[in-house]
Amino acid sequence: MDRQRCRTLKVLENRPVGQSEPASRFFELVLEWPGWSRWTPGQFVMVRPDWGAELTWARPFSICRADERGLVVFYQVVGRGTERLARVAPGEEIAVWGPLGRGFAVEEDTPTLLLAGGIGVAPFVGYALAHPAPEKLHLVFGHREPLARYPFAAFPAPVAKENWHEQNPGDLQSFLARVREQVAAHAASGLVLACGPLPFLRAVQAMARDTGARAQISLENRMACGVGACLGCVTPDADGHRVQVCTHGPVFWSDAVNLDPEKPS
Amino acid sequence: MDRQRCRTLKVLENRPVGQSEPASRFFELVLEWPGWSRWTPGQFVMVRPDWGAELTWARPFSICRADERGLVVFYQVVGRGTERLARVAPGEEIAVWGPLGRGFAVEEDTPTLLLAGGIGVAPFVGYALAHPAPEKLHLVFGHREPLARYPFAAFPAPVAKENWHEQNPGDLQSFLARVREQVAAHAASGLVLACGPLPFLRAVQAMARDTGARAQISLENRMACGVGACLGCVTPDADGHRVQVCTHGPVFWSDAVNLDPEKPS
Amino acid sequence: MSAPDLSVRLPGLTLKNPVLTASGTFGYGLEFSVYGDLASLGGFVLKGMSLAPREGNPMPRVAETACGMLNAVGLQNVGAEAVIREKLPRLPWRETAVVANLYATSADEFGELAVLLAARPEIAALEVNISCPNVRHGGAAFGQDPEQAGLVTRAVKDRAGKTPVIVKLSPNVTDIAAIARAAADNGADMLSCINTLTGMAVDLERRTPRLANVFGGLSGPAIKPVALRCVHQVRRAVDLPVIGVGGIACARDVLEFILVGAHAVQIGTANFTRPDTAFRLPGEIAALMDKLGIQSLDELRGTLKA
Amino acid sequence: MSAPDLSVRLPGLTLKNPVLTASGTFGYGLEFSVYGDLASLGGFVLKGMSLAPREGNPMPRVAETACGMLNAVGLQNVGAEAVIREKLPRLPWRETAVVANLYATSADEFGELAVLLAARPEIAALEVNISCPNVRHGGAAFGQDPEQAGLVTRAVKDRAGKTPVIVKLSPNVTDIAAIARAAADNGADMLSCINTLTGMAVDLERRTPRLANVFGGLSGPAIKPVALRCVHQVRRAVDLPVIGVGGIACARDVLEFILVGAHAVQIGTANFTRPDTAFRLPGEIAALMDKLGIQSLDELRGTLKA
Ligand SMILES: Cc1cc2nc3c(=O)[nH]c(=O)nc-3n(C[C@H](O)[C@H](O)[C@H](O)COP(=O)(O)OP(=O)(O)OC[C@H]3O[C@@H](n4cnc5c(N)ncnc54)[C@H](O)[C@@H]3O)c2cc1C
Ligand SMILES: Cc1cc2nc3c(=O)[nH]c(=O)nc-3n(C[C@H](O)[C@H](O)[C@H](O)COP(=O)(O)OP(=O)(O)OC[C@H]3O[C@@H](n4cnc5c(N)ncnc54)[C@H](O)[C@@H]3O)c2cc1C
Ligand SMILES: Cc1cc2nc3c(=O)[nH]c(=O)nc-3n(C[C@H](O)[C@H](O)[C@H](O)COP(=O)(O)O)c2cc1C
Ligand SMILES: Cc1cc2nc3c(=O)[nH]c(=O)nc-3n(C[C@H](O)[C@H](O)[C@H](O)COP(=O)(O)O)c2cc1C
Ligand code: FES
Ligand code: FES
Repeated sequence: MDRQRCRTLKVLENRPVGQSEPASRFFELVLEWPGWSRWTPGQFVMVRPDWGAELTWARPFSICRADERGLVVFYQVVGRGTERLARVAPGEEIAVWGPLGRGFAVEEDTPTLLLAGGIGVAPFVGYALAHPAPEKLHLVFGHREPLARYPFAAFPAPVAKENWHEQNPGDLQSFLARVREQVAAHAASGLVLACGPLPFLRAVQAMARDTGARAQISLENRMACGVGACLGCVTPDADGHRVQVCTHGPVFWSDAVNLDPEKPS
Repeated sequence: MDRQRCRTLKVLENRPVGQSEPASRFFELVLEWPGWSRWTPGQFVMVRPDWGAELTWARPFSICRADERGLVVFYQVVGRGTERLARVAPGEEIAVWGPLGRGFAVEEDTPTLLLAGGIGVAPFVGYALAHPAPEKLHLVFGHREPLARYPFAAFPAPVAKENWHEQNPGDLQSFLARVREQVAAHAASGLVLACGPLPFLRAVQAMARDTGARAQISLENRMACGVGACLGCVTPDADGHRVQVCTHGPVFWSDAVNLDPEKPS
Repeated sequence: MSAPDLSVRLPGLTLKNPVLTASGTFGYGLEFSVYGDLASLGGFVLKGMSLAPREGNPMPRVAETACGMLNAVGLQNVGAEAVIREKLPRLPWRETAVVANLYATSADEFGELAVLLAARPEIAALEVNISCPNVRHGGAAFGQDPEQAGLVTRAVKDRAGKTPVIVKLSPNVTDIAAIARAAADNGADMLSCINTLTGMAVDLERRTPRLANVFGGLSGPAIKPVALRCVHQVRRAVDLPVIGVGGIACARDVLEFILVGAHAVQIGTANFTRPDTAFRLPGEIAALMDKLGIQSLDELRGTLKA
Repeated sequence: MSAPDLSVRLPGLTLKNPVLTASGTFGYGLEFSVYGDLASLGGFVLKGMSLAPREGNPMPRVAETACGMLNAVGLQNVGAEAVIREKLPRLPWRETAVVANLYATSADEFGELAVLLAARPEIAALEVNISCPNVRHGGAAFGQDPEQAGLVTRAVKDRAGKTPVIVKLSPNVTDIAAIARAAADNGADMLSCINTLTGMAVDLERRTPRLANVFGGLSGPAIKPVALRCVHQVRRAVDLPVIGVGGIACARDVLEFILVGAHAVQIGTANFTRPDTAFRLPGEIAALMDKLGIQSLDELRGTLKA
């Protein structure tokens, strides 16, 4: 076993993407290569800068890309942890453990639909780059911020890609209609993979159920440990058992989990 | 009243002094000028970088110098707060309140002995620069680290100064002997001012008692608020009443305080 | 949108905003008057006072801990008469609520203090400290036993005349709701919670406690979850206004306590992190309410879906 | 100077070093085996188990707080029999102490659990959780009443045979020494303290508790002062070895607990801040002891000048 899976990695780059204002919310973080022997797109890492004790947990991020040049994470600043992460300078060291969890299915011969909402596009970059037949891939990407803030250009050329910029009321509906159309198109002999906000995943789950498509969705439950120990990140599976998203997921077959919000008891 | 006494000041410089290694422990911090109308050498400021909630208190530092070019603090890295302070970069903003407490007596016509131990030399820089008759000043400075790490060169030329580098066992005794000699020399018609570690201040207090010298000492009790409210920094006065060092001091006439360690009850 | 309404109606007392400062962390107010306008606060609670002057505990009395601090000041104060004589005349009591915090070692003594302070026009309310962990006699002992808590409350209330009585609860108990009920049943007009949690810190090199008193009271952001829980439990147990205290550092924290059901709050340790913290809060609260579309505190208070 | 002696002798149990991991924060050990060598630990305590499988509380179950976290997992576990069948055979129990953490809703059920687990050679000790704030029945209720605590301790001890029994104490009590004495008087071999402090957090925008269970247990560095205080009080009250738990994050923290009188410690929340925390500690403790000139833990233990 690789007992070095928790590493202290040097930051190579950490910079805002697609904008120049100081108030940037989208960042690309490049870390020195952790020397992994193996990883799967859709897996994630826990990341913890040396930020002291006030913030207790590390933060989970999808692996955006990983190769000899480095481990790349793509993140959006949404709260205290990501704010502090955005202030980390190249040369500083941060704790990283992973690759964690179960990634997306890769099926060389299957037309594969990639459904991404917002920052949920991150893991698909690595997915497309690692895929043996990228021409089988079709990305449908919905986003609110300008396209340049996301790693959209990073997809290899053979991938068919389209983006839907939600700016006006109604744009979301058009995007979801397009998603539904494409899920239906992939229902018979394709594979559907989705990553994005929970309401979006719920919609995709329903579409897959309705059309019979084989679909996988990637969940982003709040995580304290990332390794299956704290039982903080659980989601009910299809049988109603609560399973850890960090180890049983984050990628699940869409019919294997129950995404309805649990009622506080 | 000046209701702006707590200010957010920009850091102009924050750099190690007298050495080039990264493991430097002595720093000069220059802050933008707080616009004070008045301050006295020996007074201090509370300083709190934007370091989050983990470290609860600001940290007290003597005012080393203050003029239109900026507010200068000279500090030694000894723990978590000063370690974090040392990482603050120029351009960042930090909270500062002051000037606080009571500073040293300034007597234009009196030969004045400045007794400094280690980082305790800091307030005497400003004292000497502000003194109307620096030729009346005599600095006796004892230090453990190389002289270049302290602001020794910053004293104006008319000040008579001597330094005692404690490197070998016995050096401390020679230094204290010299201090005793000078206290005695200033006993009749001089003024003695001391700043440094507590055992040093105790020694000076005893010498002043023995020789009848008029002496002031600057205490460095641990402080939470700096403004007289928390009652955390108290020291027993000559009558046994516990008084706040932050407001009644930090500079006291040496016969006005009892420096014997209190027994835990 | 008009400026949100920050006022708070309490029994016998209206505050212009919910921001009070906590006893022992704001001196007699005067220490902070250069950092802001005392009259802009909802009110402030004076350092705990006793009948006779007290020198408090020996040094060291404070220690910093993770997101908090310990104190064992031991209620050093100049005594109620000196406070009345020397401090009260200097306070802007017509413009803001000045609350006296009382400490005694017996119910009778508490009664005597109440007589002295309730007679003073400067004093808007009495806060009864039955929860101080840093004194050998009385202190937390009163706050840890419903019967004792009831006796002390009654002793103060009976002698407080029209001056409202706030009983300050300790979190160092198995069942805070039981203490709250005892105080309510014996005439408390309001409750404040929480006082500090009993804690300890040590110096490994010296092999000594970091506080001369060994034990001290833990305060600061570290205890906010405990304070919120206590406010919630107390609000469900009794029908009295509660003043939330414990780890409050920003406008969001204040509104969280209101959401859980507090009428007002007290700022303690946060006064040390920046002496103008309390003065900045009313404005920051108004701005946050504006952002959240909340017009008045009444609209938010106790609306937690739980 | 020779390497410091880190070993710890406990009733019926010798640990190679004082570093155990705390129940509920280290899974069944297996989750951490890629981050270090389980056999290098003094031991580890398994996730709390009950007779029947439990699904625990609904989501959300965890919330981050200042220097700490809240959890309301509600003792989700696969049940003692499944643990025995599926987990125990995979653990390196010959090389390190594997401790079972027991939860039940009655003294009888606790007894049944004790019978099951004490019979297993893999289990070095039983830890009785009478202090969980996150379950509706039993849990903290047993730990908040000396009589109940005594009954549960007795029920487990009577059925544990030679397997040593650790009773885990709750800090959510007025008098932790009284609970400690009840456990001691009823056969506990050791005590561990503390479990979490009951706390709460809210989401201002949604106006909901951050935990579906409303209340949760506060852990992490925030509570270290309370844990140290409890260990000190318990050590003065009873003559049993105490295992310190609460906010321990580094070697210095470990030695502070030993200084106050703990025999060993458990690492909880710090396992989340970095999954190799516990594995790094024995080496870091040895290095720190070396620096301080301490040869063995016995030399340091309980030497606080207080
Ligand atoms: C498996 C996994 C992969 C992820 N991949 C990425 C990624 O590639 N890029 C990226 O930008 N983000 C990703 N996230 C989400 C990311 O972890 C959170 O945005 C981050 O933890 C927020 O930390 P914070 O301290 O800034 O926010 P906090 O201050 O903790 O919270 C700020 C706000 O964000 C919400 N929030 C915080 N954490 C989560 C979470 N885990 N899930 C949902 N909402 C949350 C809070 O409710 C709150 O409203 C991923 C999450 C998971 C579980
Ligand atoms: C009025 C006043 C003026 C001061 N002026 C200066 C100055 O000009 N330059 C300078 O370098 N330092 C000065 N100090 C001391 C300085 O405040 C402390 O070194 C600093 O607060 C330590 O913070 P820390 O977080 O790094 O240390 P911590 O992590 O808090 O403690 C590290 C070590 O330092 C000790 N320590 C911490 N605070 C104090 C304190 N207030 N007094 C004595 N020991 C302490 C602790 O016991 C511990 O051993 C002054 C202190 C006072 C009260
Ligand atoms: C230094 C200090 C002194 C205190 N003195 C008193 C006091 O005299 N009377 C009292 O009722 N509470 C006293 N307290 C408790 C505070 O009023 C408050 O209840 C507690 O600190 C929790 O709030 P916080 O976390 O905001 O500080 C004191 C607290 C501190 C930190
Ligand atoms: C997520 C989580 C789950 C826990 N589950 C249990 C449990 O099942 N049984 C138990 O006795 N204690 C449980 N605890 C309490 C810990 O074992 C420990 O007593 C507490 O967290 C304090 O230590 P810490 O501050 O180091 O985390 C749990 C704590 C956490 C954070
Ligand atoms: S994050 Fe801890 S179990 Fe998944
Ligand atoms: S530091 Fe608070 S009273 Fe002096």
